[in-house]
Formats: sequence, C-alpha cells, structure tokens
Amino acid sequence: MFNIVEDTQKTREDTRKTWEKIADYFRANSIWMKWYCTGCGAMEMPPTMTSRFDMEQLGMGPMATPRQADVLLITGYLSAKTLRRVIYSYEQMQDPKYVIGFGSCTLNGGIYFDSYATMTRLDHYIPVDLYIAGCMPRPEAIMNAFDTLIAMIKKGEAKGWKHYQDNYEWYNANQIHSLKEVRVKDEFHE
Amino acid sequence: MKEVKLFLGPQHPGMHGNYSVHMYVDGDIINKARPMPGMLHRGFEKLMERRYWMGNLALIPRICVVEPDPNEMVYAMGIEKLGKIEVPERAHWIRMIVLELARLANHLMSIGGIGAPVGLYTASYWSTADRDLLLDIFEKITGARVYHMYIVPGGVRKDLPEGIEEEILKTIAYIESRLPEYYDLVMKSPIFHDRTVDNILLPEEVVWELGVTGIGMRSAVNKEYDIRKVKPYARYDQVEFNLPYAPYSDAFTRVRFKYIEAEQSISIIRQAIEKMPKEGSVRAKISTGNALRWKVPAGMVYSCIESSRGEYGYLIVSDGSEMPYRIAVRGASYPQGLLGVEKYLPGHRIDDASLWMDTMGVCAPEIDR
Amino acid sequence: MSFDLLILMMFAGAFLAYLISKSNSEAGGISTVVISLISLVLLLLGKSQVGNEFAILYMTFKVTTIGWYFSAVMILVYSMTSFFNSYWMKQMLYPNAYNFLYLFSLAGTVGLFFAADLVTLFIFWEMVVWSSTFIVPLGKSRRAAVVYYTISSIGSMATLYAIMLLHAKSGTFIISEAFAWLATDPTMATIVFFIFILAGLTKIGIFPFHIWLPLAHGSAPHTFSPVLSGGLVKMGAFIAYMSVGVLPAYQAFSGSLKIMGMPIQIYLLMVLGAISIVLGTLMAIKQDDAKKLIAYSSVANGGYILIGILMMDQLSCAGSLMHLFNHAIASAAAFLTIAVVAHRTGTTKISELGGMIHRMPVTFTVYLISIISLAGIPPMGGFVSKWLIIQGLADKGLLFMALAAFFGSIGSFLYVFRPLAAVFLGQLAPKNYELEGATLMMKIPMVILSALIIFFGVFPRYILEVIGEIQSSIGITPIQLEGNAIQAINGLLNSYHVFVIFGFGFLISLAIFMLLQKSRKVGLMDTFTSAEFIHTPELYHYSHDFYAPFERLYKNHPSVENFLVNIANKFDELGQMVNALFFSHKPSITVFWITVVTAIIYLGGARI
Amino acid sequence: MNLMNLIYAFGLLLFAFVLQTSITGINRKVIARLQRRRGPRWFQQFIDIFKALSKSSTSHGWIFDFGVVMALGGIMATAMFIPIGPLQALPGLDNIFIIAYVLAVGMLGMAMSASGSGNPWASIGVSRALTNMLAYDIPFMVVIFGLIFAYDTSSLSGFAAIQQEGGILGWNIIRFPLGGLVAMISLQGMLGKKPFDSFIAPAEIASGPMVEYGGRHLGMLFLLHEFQTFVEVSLIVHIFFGGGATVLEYVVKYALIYTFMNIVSNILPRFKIDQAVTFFYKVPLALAMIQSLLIIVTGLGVA
Amino acid sequence: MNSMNSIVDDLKGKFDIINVVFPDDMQMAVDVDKNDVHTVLSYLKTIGYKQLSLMSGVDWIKENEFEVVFIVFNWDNGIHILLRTRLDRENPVFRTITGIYPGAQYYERDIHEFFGIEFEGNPMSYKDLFLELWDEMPPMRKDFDPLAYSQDKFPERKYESQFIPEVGVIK
Repeated sequence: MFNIVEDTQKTREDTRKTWEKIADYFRANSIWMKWYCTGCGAMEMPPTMTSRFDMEQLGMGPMATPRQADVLLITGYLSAKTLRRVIYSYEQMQDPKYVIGFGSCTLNGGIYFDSYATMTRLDHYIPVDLYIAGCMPRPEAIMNAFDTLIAMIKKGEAKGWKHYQDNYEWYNANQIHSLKEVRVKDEFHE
Repeated sequence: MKEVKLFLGPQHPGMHGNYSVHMYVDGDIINKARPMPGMLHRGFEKLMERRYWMGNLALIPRICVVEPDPNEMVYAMGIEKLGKIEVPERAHWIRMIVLELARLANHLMSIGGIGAPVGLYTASYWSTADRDLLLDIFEKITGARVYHMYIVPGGVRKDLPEGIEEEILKTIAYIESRLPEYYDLVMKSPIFHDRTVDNILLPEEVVWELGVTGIGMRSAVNKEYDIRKVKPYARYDQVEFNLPYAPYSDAFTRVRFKYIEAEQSISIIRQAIEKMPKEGSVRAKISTGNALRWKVPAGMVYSCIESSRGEYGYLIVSDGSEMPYRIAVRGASYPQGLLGVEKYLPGHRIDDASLWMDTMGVCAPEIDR
Repeated sequence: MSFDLLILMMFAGAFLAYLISKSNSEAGGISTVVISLISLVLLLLGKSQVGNEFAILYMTFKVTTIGWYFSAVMILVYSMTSFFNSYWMKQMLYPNAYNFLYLFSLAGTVGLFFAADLVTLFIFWEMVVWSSTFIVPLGKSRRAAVVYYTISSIGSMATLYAIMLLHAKSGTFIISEAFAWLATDPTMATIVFFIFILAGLTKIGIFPFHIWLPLAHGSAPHTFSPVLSGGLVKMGAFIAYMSVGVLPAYQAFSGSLKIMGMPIQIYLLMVLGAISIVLGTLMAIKQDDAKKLIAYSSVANGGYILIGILMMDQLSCAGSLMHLFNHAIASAAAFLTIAVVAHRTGTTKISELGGMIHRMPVTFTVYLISIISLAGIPPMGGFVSKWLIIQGLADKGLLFMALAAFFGSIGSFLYVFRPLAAVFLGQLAPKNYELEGATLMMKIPMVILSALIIFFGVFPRYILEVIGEIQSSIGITPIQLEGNAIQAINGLLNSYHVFVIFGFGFLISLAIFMLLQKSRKVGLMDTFTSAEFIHTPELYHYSHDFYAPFERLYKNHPSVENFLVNIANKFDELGQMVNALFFSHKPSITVFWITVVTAIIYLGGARI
Repeated sequence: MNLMNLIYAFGLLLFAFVLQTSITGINRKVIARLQRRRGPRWFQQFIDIFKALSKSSTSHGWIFDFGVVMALGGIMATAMFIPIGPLQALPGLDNIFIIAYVLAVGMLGMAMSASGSGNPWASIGVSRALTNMLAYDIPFMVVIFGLIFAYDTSSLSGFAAIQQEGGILGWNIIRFPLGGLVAMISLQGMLGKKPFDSFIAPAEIASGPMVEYGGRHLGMLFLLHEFQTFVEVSLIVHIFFGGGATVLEYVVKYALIYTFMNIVSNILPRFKIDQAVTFFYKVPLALAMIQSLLIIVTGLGVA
Repeated sequence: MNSMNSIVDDLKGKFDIINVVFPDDMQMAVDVDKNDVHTVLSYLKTIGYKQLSLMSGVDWIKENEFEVVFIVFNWDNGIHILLRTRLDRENPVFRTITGIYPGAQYYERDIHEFFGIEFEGNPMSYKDLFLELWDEMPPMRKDFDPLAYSQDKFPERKYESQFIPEVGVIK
C-alpha cells in the first residue's frame, strides 16, 4: 500500500520531468523579451531586432509587458530609481523567467563604479542568468548571448528564477540594504 | 472617479528610453501630466569632476547614447576655448563629417522611429537597418559603433582611414536613394496625415517660454535659428546648406523637417569631403609630458553646438587643475522634456502621448545625465 | 379561480398591503411579495381560461392569449421586483402609499390586458398612469414625475379622443366590433390608427416621446425602475399590438402607398422605431448613471419591439413578442442588480463605483446573464428574438430598419459592457473594501430571473408556442417550430444545439485551462503599471467617459430635450415680454398701454 | 445531432488550428521578407503557443480565469460551425447571424477577463475594441443583409453552393464588387490588423486588453486569436470567394486572402479609434448601402 | 566684438556690474550682485536674450560660496551671456527667476536637488526630481564623496569568490 503511493509519486515526478523537458524545448525556441531600456545597451537593441541582425529568426520577439515576457533584458546601468522598478517588473514576470545583463555596468558597475546613483552589481538584487560583457555589447555579442541562453534553457541550466525563489531572503536583504524601500509608496514628484 | 492615473513609462512600449510621465486622464484626454525623470541619472556632472581632463573622454559620450558625438565636440570645443588651442584645418573638416554622419544616423533612427507610435513598424525595420551602414562607417573611422571617443581636444584622435571617403559617398548615396522610399511609406500615407497634420502644435510663444531649440524652434518661429548658422563652429561657415523653417509647427512638419535635414546633412558631408584639405595634421599638440596629467587653464566657458534635437551645451569650469572643477550639461531636450511635458502635454489624447514625446524630440539620457 | 376574482383580489390586495404597511412598513413590503406571487401562480394556472368572458360592474373583459401573455410578463416582473420592496421602505417618504400603488398599478395592468371594451381599457389605463405617476416622485426627482405625467397624458388624451371618435362613427365600444368596422373605412382607420398608437408610442418611449424614460427610470425608486422598464413600458407594446393586429391595419391600409411592400402609415412608424433604436443606443453609450443607461437601452429595445409588431408577420412579430418578454426579464434583472449596488453603496453613478464583483459575485453573475440577453448574444433569450426580427427584416428587404437593428444590437455591446467593466469589474475603491453583497431575499428574484433568461434562451419553443397561438388568433401564419428548432425562411435556428455546441467548446476550453499549471493569485493592484508604483489606488480605475473617443463624435447632436427646453424658454420669454410691456413698475407705461388699447378700440372697434 | 457530430466537429477544430497557425507562421515569414529580413521558422507560431501554455501564470480573480475560458470556449464553438470546404460537422447551424453573435461571446469573455484584471490600460483597450466592433460590423452586416435578401439563405454552405454553380464569375466578389470591397475592409477591422488595431496599440496603451496576460492565459488568448482569425477569414471565403469545392481549394483561397490582408496591414500606420469609426461610417458604410440598395431595388448581380 | 562691447557699455551704464570677462569671441561672462540678477535678466530679455540656455550652480567650497550661472542667448546676434552671481554657502537662498524665464522652473528644481540652493517663490523646487529617497547631502556639493557612498550602498563585485557560480560571462 505504502509502496504504491511512493511509486505513483515517483511516476508522477518522472512524468513531470519529461513534460518539463518538452516544455524546455518550446521555451528555448520561443523567447519573448521584455526589453527594459535602462541604459546605453538599449541603443544596440534596435539593430539586433530589426532587419540587419533579425533576432526573430531565433524565435525571439519584443513584448509589451513583463507578464507576457520570458526574458528580461537589463540593457545597461541601473540607477537606484530604476532598480526598484526593475525588481518590480521582474517579480511580475511569469516563471520560468530569465535575465540577461548587458554590458559592464550590470556586471561590476563599469565606468560608473563610483557613481552615487547607480548600482554596481545586478546579481545582488535579481538572479542573472547571463551577462554580456562590453561597453556596449555589439549586436553580434547580443545574438551570441541569445544563442547561449537558448542552449542553457535546453540543458535546463537557466534556473535563476528558482534561485530567486529559494534565496528570496538574501536577495530581499540586499535590495533593502541598497534601496531602503523597494516598492516606493510616496508621491515624490508632485 | 473622474480621472484615472496612467503611467507612460518607464517601461511602456510607447516611451523611448527610460523615462516616465504620470498622466491624469479623463476618458482619453490628458488633464494633468507630470514628468518623472531620473531613471537614467548617473551623476555625470559629479563623475566628471572626479576624472582627469583626458579621462573624461571616455565618460562624456555616454551622457546621451542616442547621439554621443555632440558631447565629444562640445567638450573639445570648451577645452580648446579655455586653453586657446588652435585646431588643425583638416581636423575641423573631419569633425564636421563625423558630426553630420551622426546627425544623419540619428535622423534615420527617428524617421523610422516615428513608425512605432503610429504603428508603421516596417519603416522602423528598414531605417534601423540602413542606419547600421552608417555605424559601419563609424566603426571604420573610429573603431567603435556607438561610443566613438573620436573628437578630442585639439582635433580628432586619428586621421581618416584610406579610401573611407569613397565609402562614405557610396553609403550616403544609398541612403539618399532610400529617403524617398521612407517618405512614400510614412509621410504620404493618408492615415499618417490624419494623425499628425494639425496635431501636437508647438506655437511660437511656447518655444520662447520653454526654451525649445532645434527643429521644434525652427518649425515654429520661421527663422533659420541653428547654432551652425548663428555662430558657426568647425567649418560650417564654409559649406552651403539651407535649413528648413516654417511658421507653423505641427507633428507632421517636424517629421518632415527631419527628412530635409537628413538631405542637408548628406549635402554637407559631400561638400566637406570635396573641400577638406586632403592631408595635414589632424591633432594639435596640447601638452608636453603625460597627457593624463594635463592641466587646463582656469576659467569658465560655455560651449554649444547644434545636435539633432537642438542646442547642446556644456558649461565648463576649470580651476587650473588636472580635473575639471565643474561641468554642467545642457541637454537639448531638457526644456520640452520636463516643463514641456508638464505644461503642454495636457490637453492631448493618450493616443498622441507617445507621438508627442517622439516628435518633440524628448531624449531621456540627456535630461537625466 | 376565474380571472374576475383574480383582478378583484389584486385590488383587494393593494388595500390590504396599505393597511399592513400602516402598522409595519417592512411587513407591508413583504405582503406585496406574497400577493403578487399568488397572483402569478393563479394566472399561470389559468391558461385554460382563454376565451372566457366576464364582467365586473359595467366593465367587460375577455381572456385572450395575448392578454394572458402580457399579464404573465407583467406579474412576473412585479412579483420578482417586489422582493426588493421591503429594503427600501426606510428610504421612502410614504412607504404605505408605495406598497398600495405598487399593487394597484399591477392590478390596473392586468385589467387593461383583459379589457374587452374601449371604456374599460381607458379606465384601467388611467389607473396605471395615475398610480405610477405617484410612485415616480417617491424617488429622487419630482420633475421626472411631471415629465412622465405630461407625456402619459398625451397618450391618455389621444386614447380618449380615439375612443370617442370611434364610438361616434361605429356606435360601439366593444373592441373587436369597433376595430372590425374600421377595416371598411381606410381614412378613418388611418386617423384612429395614428391617434390610438400614439398612446402606445408614448408608453414604449418611441422617439420623440422617449424623453420621459431616462428621467423617470433614472429617478424612480430603485425598486420601481425594474417595473417601469420591464413592465409598464410593455403596456405601450400592447396598445401597438392592438392597433396593428386587432385593428386589422394591413387590411385597412391595403390600398395606400407602399414602400418596400409596407403601407406608408406603417413604414413611417417603423422609421420612428429605427430612430429610437439608434438614438437610444447612442444616448445609452454616453450615460454615466447606470439606471439612465438601462433606461435608454429600453428606448432602443422599444424600437425593436415596435418594428417587430408593426411587421405583423410570421417571424418579426413572433420575435417582437418574444423580445418583449426577454427584454422585460433581462432589464428587470439588470435594474435589480443596480438596485443592489445602490443599496450597498448609495450611488448608481458608474464613475463612482468599481470592482463590485469582489464584494457581490452573485449580483455580478446575474448582471452578466441579463446583459448577454440584452445584447442579444447566444445562448440567452435576447438572441433568439433579435434573430427572428432581423430574419423578418431580411425577408422583406427593409434595409434601413435592418441598419438600425444592426447598429442597436452591436451598439448594445458597448453600453451594456460599460457598467460591467466600470461598476462590477476593474479596481475596487479602497472605501468599498468592506462592502457587503446582496442578501438572500435579494438573491432569490435575481437568480430566478437569470434562470428564466437562460431557460428561454435554450428552449425558446415554450414561449414561441404561446406566441404561435397569439399569431393564429389574429390570422397570421404562426411561427414554425420543429422540436427546438425555429424554422425561418432564410435559415434555421436550433438554440438548443447552439447551446450544446457552446457548452462543448466551453468544456474543451475548460479542460485546456485545468490541465495546465495552476495560476498564482495576485492582488488587483499588482498589475502592469509601466513599472511605476501606484500611489493613489482610488485613481487607478478607468470608468469615466468610457467611450470618450466615440462619444466625442456625436457630442453636439440635436436633441428633443433641448428643443423642448428651448420652446419652454421661448414661452417664458414671451411671458416676460408681455409682463414687461404691460405690467411695468412704472404706472405711466401701464397708463400708456391702456390708452393705446382704448384708443384702438374706440377708433376701430366697429371693424374689429 | 449526436456524439459523432461533436467528434467530427472537434476534428475540424483541430484541422482549423493547424491550418491557421501554420498560415500565421508562414505569414510571419512573408512579412519578414517584406521588412528585408529572414524571419522565424514557419512553425514558430506553434512553438510560441505551446511555450506560453507551458508557463506559469498569475490570476486576478475568478472572472479573469472564467473570462478566458468563456472566450476560448465561445470562439471554439464558433469555429465548429464553420464548414471547411465540403467538410461540415454541424449542418444547418452555419447561419451567418449565429456565427456573428456566437463570436461575440468570445469577445465578451475576453473583454470581461481583461477588465477583470483591474488594469486601466486593459479597460481602455476593451473600450476601443468594442468601438472598433461597432465601426466595422455595421457595413459588413449591411452587405450580408443584401446578400441574404438576394439568395434567401443565410447559411455559409448555402452561399458557397450557390456561388460554386457559376464558376469564378459566380463569386460574390465579382458579382457584387462594392460589397466585396466593403467586406474586405471590414475583415481588416475584424482581424484587428492595421490600420484598425488601435485597441492593442502597444505604443499607446501597452497592448491593451492583453496587458495582464501571461502563461496559460496568454497561450489561450493566442489560441483564441487563431480560431477567431479562422472564423473571420472563413466567413469571407465562404460568402465572397465561393467557399471551396475541395478542401485544398478552400485552403488556398484562405491562405491567399489572409496573406493579402497581412501585407496590407504592414504598410499602413494605425488609425486612432475615432478616425476608424469615421472612416467606416463614411466610405464602407456608404458603399455597403449602395450595394444593398442595388440588390434590393434593382436586383443587379443576383443570378 | 563691437556688438559685445556695446552691450557691456550698455549694461555697465544701467546696472552695477562687478566684473566682465570674455571667455570666447561670442560670449561674455558678467558678474553681478545677487540682488541685481533679476533686473539685469529682465533687461536682457527685453533686448533680445529671449532664451535661457542653461542655469546651473558651481560650488566654490574654498570661498565658501555658491555661484549661480544663468546663460542667456540671443538668437539674432548669436551672443551668449553668462550672468553670474555668488551666494553664501551657509545660507544659500535665492529668489526664483521663473517670473522672467518660465523655463527656469525645472533648472531651479535641479539646482535645489543637487546643491541645496533654495529658490523662494518656486514651491515646486523643493521637491525631488532626479533622485528618489535621497538621504545624504546634495550630491553636487564638493564635500560629498560619491565613491564612499557607492561602496556603502552598492556592494561591489569581489572577483576572488563568485557568489553565484553558474553565471556565465560572454567575453
């Protein structure tokens, strides 16, 4: 009796894994992106998206809102003000979700390492699956990164979103440390 | 509730750049609008005070990603004025070519970019791909696609590569042949007419009230008010070009002017390639010893040029040390992007909000700095 | 129980309700429920009495199928609405009068529908008009009552005149005899037809008499609006039916000018109906008050009903008679849901509400079902009736009517959706977080009504069979039914099959939905805000000027209201001018005018 | 009607899904070529839909879920009424009015769900979508009205059968060119393609009704969109292009019409919603009235 | 140069000008007392300097003074005038110029945010503009150290030990 329950659970687990594998194939070949144009990197996105480099051939396309998107592109430096909104957007996305950090600014602060307004390390606040180095990354590098991301998803390696769920306290503590409040409630500017 | 508060940006498909406008909307009319800048604030003015005069060359183009070259130019011009440095003749012409190529690239971007708010994406696809050809040229001249760091105090970083002139001429000829196609696709579309003609007006008194410059100003005040004409820098006084101006500024006029200016830029580049001295020094020697430790004489100067969106200027203050004492940036779209949004976006419809931001030429990074 | 006793019992019930309300107004409210429900049961059981004749005092009655059908609709709406009465007693100035008039008007309508002679008809007509006139001002506005009474009295006077005229010519008051006589005299028939149907038009609220509807519906007590819209308006349809069907209009007008095969007299009225559809739709789209919105929708639906009745053929007439029932229950249900919202929040303004679904899901569901029927979407009843009307129009090729019908039916999506989106869906304002839903007493009638809406949408034959009887009784081909399928000239409608297919599609869709990963529930404010943070939750609901771009297209339209107001103002000005000229403060001017007048009389008196 | 009919209908439904989704995929390729790029693989649309269905999602309350289910259910039910060439699962139920109104169930469900998300962008989008519907449906219905008067039938298969008798010259688009033109313009509106796509305009209202959807909800919305497109294009194929004597003929006509509409849509900007209404009531409605009056009064073009 | 001299003469004749320098051939810097700024600006506006190109501050920490610079521009003759005035650093209060140049509204807010200079008569200028939840001294002051702030608020990447080993880096 006990065994049967265990067995069913095991088969269930197996089925789930098989389904996940199939789903990963679809996820890898159809990546919708929310392109948060936080900074300079946004400038190389139009060439990547449009006729010359045409990322739609990878099955990628821009989406209007984070709810619809699979990958969040952080295209450059993040000021504290933007970081709050990026975290908010990231949390609105549906699992599985991936993050690509563009340029040195997201990696280590880049040229703005000593700025009072910009953060220096994106993976401190949200999990980053992939960084693209460079200031700013060329369209070729971006396409290359998308290729890598696709491979990662196929292999089931892009698990940043899980990491975020599991280590939410750590991320949240970092967010609070740097930003004081993530969801700002006051009306600052009016 | 009579009003609903909607957010246009920072992450709205209708907003170019990381910028936000809070709109109080009744039905579809915007009753009140509040700009929300600062998403791209990096504290440039502070960072520049912390770097050497030469070190800043890497920093300044990054102020405005859409059109970085004017930054390099105003910075170089300002230092040249403070240090009384004579720029070699050939460098002037090369600078002019680079600046006009940059202007052309930017106009191409916005000619296609107008497709986004009105839904004509094909135009964006075409023009962005064509703009990439210009970036290829930049890459050949300067080694970078977007941030060139090419115009330096005393001239340009290095001479033009061999045979680039022909290539430039070929590319601009191609782009010139494509412009009418865009014009047919976008500007001749009756639906585009319906949306833009007599819409999003910019009267002359608003221009003066806000301090709008560039295409917006020229299309409203009916005068050829352009820094290139009023106080020519580089060698703009030695080339012939006619800028469009009109007494009535609606969205359509402002977009149309971009086409004409793009054509004028092409003409300027042709003349420059023809008239420039074929050889000679391109960079004046500005210091002896370590260039990084170079000191600029004390003083305060305002240098400005005409970017594709209007008057772009730096107020440079030097106390005679190795680093700038203070640099203040006048972003060309600062007036319309902040006060303009607050005062003149209300009254428009939400359908037009994105078009408003686009045709007024609001560019977030140069506002936020 | 025979129907003379039924009518008498209802009158007695009215007085009983009055007495009970005297001691306890809420008990009085409940007594209206009991009495109207008993009447409903008695009426439904008495279907077999069709054909009976009886008299009360000098008033003669005849039980006809049409009368029974209309009475059933009327009592159904009254009895369902009466469940709400007891909740509004505290807000009424005269609760006992309200309960009395409520049942009195019900009794009046039933008497009207069974009347066999014109005098009886007129007496009961006046009873209903007067009793409802006194109920309307118990709500918000007294002006509404004045307008309602003025328009009603136009109808009343017209009826009275028509009756007198008819009696003078034909020498009888008996409806069937008098109308049969008219068929021989086309000129007289035209005159009587127009005068008589005028009463119907005023009551249905056909353009240009529609102005009372939004005013009266909008400001009547919340519990009376469903009755006004679902019930009393249908009296007009009854009169219209009498004028076209019982008065053999087509027979009488057979010699007159034909447009698209329709006699011009009828065609003109159909144009009025078409105008009402378009006008009602356009006006409903721009209303901010949910009750006024439904009131204007009644104007539009009145147009459908009128057009259908005027066609007097196999399809459209059946459609129209069915639409009358569908609209009655759907609009009553819609009004009831709005009454619930008004009861809990104290307002019916769409722009002040929002997110009510989270506090009152049952009310929302009822509203949803009722608007699906109002908008004529399958599988609810409204679809079948609109389909029938449009099939009839297509058969005759009446293009302009069809244009109006299409406009009305698609426009109805717009206006019925607006309260749905802005009142029930969307963001719940913070002040309404703790709101309560409908009470059980309120849920009962709403659930019954929605069940009826669905039932008669899926099985329209139960109602169409009755309508078939009505059609046979006035000599037109009855609607053809094959099981659940309705056989029309241009096609076939089997709404049961449509319902099954719809259910099948729904099941597939539900299966897809359930098989996939479970959703995470998030709060209402956790939405896409372009990544900005919401500071003012109460400003985060889109409800005002919902169709602003569309409304702007007809903002400066001419309107009957403005026209009438202008005339009134002109009269006022004329009066003031006379006043200023003749009755000035300065005696010298008065003396001057007296002198002038005297001089004129003196000089020219002989000639004048 | 029995169980076999339902199974048959389900089979046709699957066929319709494969057909329309493939054609959408191929069209994405065609449009990519128009925009001078390579474009995705032809089966990209399938991957997109299945991907969306495989993701997790968020829900804003029961009406948000129910609306989607109701919308997809309604549209699938509509799609089952549609004959594909000679194949017809539910004979006698392909009445145009039924299809047009059952289609509205889907619309209503979608609108309800979108408004239920509580996002103002969605509500604005819905208000625009309904206004749009009021604009394009009237001219279309007027034309259909004329045709029903002419042929005394309102069933799609009936229309197809009548047209197939006359060969290409029997097609209604040739017999009633004005009406055909109006119907094509209305189809553009029904499909929600530019210039009549202001209700999903990303730059104005952030994709309007779709703004809150993700995961399975979005996937079902995509399914819905495929079926809806199928129904709408099929209406035109059956009413104006003679349906299909064989499945292949039908599929070819279908693909050509859809591709044509898509190409037109990609070289036009979008109207504002009130401009769309004005446009529809100025030109197509007038043409539709002329066409219908011609049919009713003179009988011109009626066989 | 001639036109510039005539303007200088004109200004000197009318107002109490502290000092005039010419940084460039089409540009002049005019120092005035802070009480004269408004009258000079009003006058300049009437003679064609209709555009306020830039308004900014400079922190002269050694002199313990703030300098406010108004750059006005005349499009017809192409001359920029840099009108400069000094404020006490301890009590930096100035009167708004929005009455003369409405476009100064946001420049004043900007300066208030970055230098802490207060503009009386411009209530909007007291609100944050670019920064959100800012808790330090105004950042453009010379005694503010952005590096220290950044290191305190935003921890830097330590390259010896990766926290998240699976993060790949495209070179």
